[in-house]
Amino acid sequence: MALYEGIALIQEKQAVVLDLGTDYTKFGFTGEAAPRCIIPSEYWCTSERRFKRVYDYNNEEELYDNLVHMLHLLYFRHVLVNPKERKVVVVESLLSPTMFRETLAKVLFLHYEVSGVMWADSARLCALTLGAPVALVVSLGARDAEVVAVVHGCPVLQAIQSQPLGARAIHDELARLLDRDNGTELHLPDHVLEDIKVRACFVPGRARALQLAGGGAPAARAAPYTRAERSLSVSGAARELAAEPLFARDNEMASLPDAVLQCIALCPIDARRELAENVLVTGGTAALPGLRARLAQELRHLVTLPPYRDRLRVSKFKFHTAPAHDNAAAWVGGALCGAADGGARALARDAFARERRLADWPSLLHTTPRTHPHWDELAEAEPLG
Amino acid sequence: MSQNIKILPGATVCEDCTLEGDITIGGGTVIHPRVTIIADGGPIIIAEYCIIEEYSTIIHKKSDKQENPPKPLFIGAHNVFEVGCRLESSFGHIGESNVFECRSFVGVNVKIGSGCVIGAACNLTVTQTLADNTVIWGSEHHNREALEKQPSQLLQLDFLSKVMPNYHRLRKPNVHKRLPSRQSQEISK
Amino acid sequence: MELQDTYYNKSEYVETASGNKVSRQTVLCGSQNIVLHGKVIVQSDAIIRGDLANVKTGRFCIISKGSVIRPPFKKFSKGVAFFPLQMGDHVFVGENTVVNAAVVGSYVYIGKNVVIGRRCVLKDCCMIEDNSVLPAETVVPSFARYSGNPARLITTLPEAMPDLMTEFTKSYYQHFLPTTVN
Amino acid sequence: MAYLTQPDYIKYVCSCGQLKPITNLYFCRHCLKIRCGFCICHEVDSHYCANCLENMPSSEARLKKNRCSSCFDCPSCFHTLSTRATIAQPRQDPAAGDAKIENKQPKKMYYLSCFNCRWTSRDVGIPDQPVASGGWPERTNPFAARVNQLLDYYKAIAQQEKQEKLDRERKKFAIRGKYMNLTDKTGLTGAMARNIAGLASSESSSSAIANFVPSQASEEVEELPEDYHTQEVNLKQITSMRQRLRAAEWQPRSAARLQPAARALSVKRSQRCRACDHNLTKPEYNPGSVKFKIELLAYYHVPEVKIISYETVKPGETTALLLKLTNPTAHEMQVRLLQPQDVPEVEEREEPKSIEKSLEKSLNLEKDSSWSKVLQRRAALPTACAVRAPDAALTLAQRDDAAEYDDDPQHDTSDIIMWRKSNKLALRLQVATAAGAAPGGPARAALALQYSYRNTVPPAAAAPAPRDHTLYTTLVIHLGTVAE
Repeated sequence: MALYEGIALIQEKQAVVLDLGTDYTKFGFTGEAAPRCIIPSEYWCTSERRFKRVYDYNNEEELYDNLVHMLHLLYFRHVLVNPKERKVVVVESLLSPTMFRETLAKVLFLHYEVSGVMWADSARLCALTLGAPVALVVSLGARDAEVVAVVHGCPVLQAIQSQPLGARAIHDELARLLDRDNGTELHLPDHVLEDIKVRACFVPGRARALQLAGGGAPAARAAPYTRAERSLSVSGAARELAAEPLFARDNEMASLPDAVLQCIALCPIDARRELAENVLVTGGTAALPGLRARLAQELRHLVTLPPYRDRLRVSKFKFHTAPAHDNAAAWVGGALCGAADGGARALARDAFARERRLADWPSLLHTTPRTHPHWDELAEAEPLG
Repeated sequence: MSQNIKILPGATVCEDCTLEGDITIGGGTVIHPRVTIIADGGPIIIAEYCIIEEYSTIIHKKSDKQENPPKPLFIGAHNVFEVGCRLESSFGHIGESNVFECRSFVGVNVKIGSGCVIGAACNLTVTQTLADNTVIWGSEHHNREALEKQPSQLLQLDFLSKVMPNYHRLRKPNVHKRLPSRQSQEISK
Repeated sequence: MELQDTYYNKSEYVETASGNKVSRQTVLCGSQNIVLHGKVIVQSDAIIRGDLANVKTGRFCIISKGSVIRPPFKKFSKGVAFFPLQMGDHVFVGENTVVNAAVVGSYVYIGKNVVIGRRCVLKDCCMIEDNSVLPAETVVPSFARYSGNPARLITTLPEAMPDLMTEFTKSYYQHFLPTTVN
Repeated sequence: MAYLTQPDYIKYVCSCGQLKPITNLYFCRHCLKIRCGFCICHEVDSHYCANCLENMPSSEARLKKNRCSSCFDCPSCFHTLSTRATIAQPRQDPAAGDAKIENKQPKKMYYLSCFNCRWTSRDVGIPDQPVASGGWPERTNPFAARVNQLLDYYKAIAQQEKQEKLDRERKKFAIRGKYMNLTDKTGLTGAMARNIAGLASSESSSSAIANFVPSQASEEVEELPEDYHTQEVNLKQITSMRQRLRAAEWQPRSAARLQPAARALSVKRSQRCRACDHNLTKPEYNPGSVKFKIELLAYYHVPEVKIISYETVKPGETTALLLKLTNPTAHEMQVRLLQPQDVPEVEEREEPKSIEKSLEKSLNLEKDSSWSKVLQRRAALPTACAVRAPDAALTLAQRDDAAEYDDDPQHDTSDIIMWRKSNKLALRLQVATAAGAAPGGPARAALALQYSYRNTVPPAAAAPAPRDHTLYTTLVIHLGTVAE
């Protein structure tokens, strides 16, 4: 039996793993240790004669077109395989909008005729790269920071935290600081801000951040930065403080460490200590030098303050290192997941053609147990097709 | 304007060029046709073994705070000015072994060291100083530091100075003693 | 949109027996080394450096104003050699463009203000957009549309590119007319 | 060519509802419909390297991860690297002292160099190679070992789980959780979760499971050095995002760790009509060739319409429009201008299906109609401007390559035909613009064409299909903006 299975696995075309991020798309084959390509989520739009971002859409039709073009680019320019009759593992956020998922499903199944799609949430995939039973996944994306507790392969849905504390928040702050320090409105485009962030910025430790806030610390070294249209100086403050919005606390307790602690607080009481001792910080923004260390310091400090001091009683925080680069951890999880069961769990095309609906956790249709009396009532009310 | 063009022996200067003002062209330098060199704000001294290709323009612009006597624009040895490049630098000194690639532009406020490469179609207008061995390329003006100076074009110069006289009318060298080229070496050191 | 007529001063242009129309305001160095294969237009202030090495163009090529066609050199351990520059049929070279390529295939469109670096190879049916820069030794494959500095593949060209270029260069030639007055 | 340098003045309506210039459209001779890149199926035909133009068999390409074995890209600016030769002086190494007697022959050594940004393989300390073709050091993914461990582990679990399931079925003992939970939906099942949890796993026979060590969390987090903020920053030494992502497996932060990257291959694509599965284009195998084995382009089959000139459109007025029609086929063509609403619905004329066809369709149910319903869109046709189409059949001669040398166009006496030249025809038309057209908005007019088309596909032996067809196409003409 096992041998037979093996042959079947070989004959099955190697599936692809798609992680369509807001800024960057990761794409490659299952079973490999790194994506084949990490490219900006944009394509050359011939009619508008510019690069168009996949996430710039006003309606479903536009999104459909964006996705078709983006996938064309990925399949035919980067991984060079036929999409037809090949399975796909889609890495998505648990909070991915339904319209986006459904449109992506349509594009994959109907436009590219893939044979199956396996929908997997990024938090659990990140946990998969660790092999640890419990993990608190802090993923810092382009737009949002999401904190999801994964306990024994199951995300704790009621504890999910999401705050707009991703790369965008840093870019905005960086732009503000640069404008301030150069004395003009620079209107730097996004890719320039990203470049400055990536090459010059870092996150100072908590002690230094406090000193800086108190005004009693010498500024960091400035870095000259010359571009085609202007030359500007990236001041020490801009280098150090760009990521501060992630840690800025206010009454709403919406900072990144707060989100982490609140997530733990909302989890079952017996899992809390485990979670605090199994933190995984991933996402492209996590690669900012010093960010992890700062988060650790902030967590250790905050947990000693109310309200967390009384509610959590967590003393230790331990951190994992994923066997992948920060921006590709979820993708590697997808590659593992897709390779492990050979795509047996994927949603097949004929199933989708029949149902025309994706399973989703907020949908009662998919979370109501089959034996629940509602089903009978529903069947009586209107027979489902 | 005083026309005072000094061409040293060994230089190959095509006749189909616009040379205006006080210009000195060092030995071994090759100037292709349709080159424009205008010494408006002071003399231009081009050291030896430079290549100046078609449609390149070197202008020493008059500036408001003109010194008296006007400071010369000195262009070091082994510089290559490729087709259609423009140089307006007024810093008085360009190092040696630089490459100004096709259609590049170096504005008045740019100071250039030695061994630099100004990439094709790069417009350097922003005030800046290029350290030695800086390479600039692309519309975004990416830059990096090269490991070593750009290799010299002596072999190409050799070929050009042999071939060009067969096809072009040339301006005759009119200075027969070597100009103090030691000065160039001192500055570049 | 149909191409509009382009008029030229009759006294400025020389028309050869094979239909080449060459402006008198050009610099054709080493003209014995330049072969224009017929119905080629060379507009004013273009420079073709036949003195460095042979330059050959195919039929229906258009060399626009101010462009420089220049055979590339390569350094060897024993010296420098300039390579002949070959251009196929139905090639358009835009204004103020510098072509240092080794080979330009047929049905190639090169926009204006473009720099084609030394020893580039442009295969048949490709397009370099305006203001692009191809670094030295780039190979541009067929049906590729390059743009930017440094130029990158941005998209592909329609399969009918040979016909489109043929039509374009032919109608350009047909619409390139001497001014009727004088 | 004007198609590539100008905006698209004339767009045709594809059978899927998209508006595209004629150069981007295909014509399926079997369905007799216009198709576009959006509604056809693309397939990878052959792999080749766009730099050295060598073909690579797809099996080899898969093995080499779609990378060329001889070409490298610059890790700094992504331009192709060139191999350069130098003569290495046999160095007298004083430290080596009495080392072996080297042959004093100068040796040719090779290194890689970028002509764009002047990066060389020496910049990052890669030693020169004695052979031109490579031997460049290959790096492995630093995470590969761990990822493989994880892979073995999860595969073993999946295997075990399958075995358990079989066992369970054999025992006719269906334990199905009361609640279908998330783990069921997307991958991890109970058994897997149990294993991860370290709960009593049913006799783990596999060594991969037994020997697996989960990732260990640590309290230590790598901190920046205390004096990080006072350290000198040289942005030239830090890689940009694009440079990092180009080497997705390594993502170096320091420019000193950039390595030449093997060049990614390109593919030639063939395209296929989705409705009938016939090829629309199929390129030749040779990477340098620009020829096609199959090339069913709309440009070769559908009458081409071009604007010669037009008057600026004004609200409530009638303006002139000069169009040129070209017959690209080798047969005479009858063309009639229509209003778009006069085009008969094509869908209604569903041809009677052959038994095999319908059988085939019933076999793969999900294939035939599902996609088209999603892709099918109605093109929004403009109504503000209308082309006054005279009701006259126009005859377009067939394409004749020899005729192009007849230079003088024949001037027709007809009031709408301006001139006629071989397979081309210039028309003088009127555009009526509604009084309510918003000034400053785009002036667009729709026009439909009815044309006769002779199908040259050898008909199937069984059913002698009619060779002459009457086809319709709709196009949208862009006439700048509406004037004040």
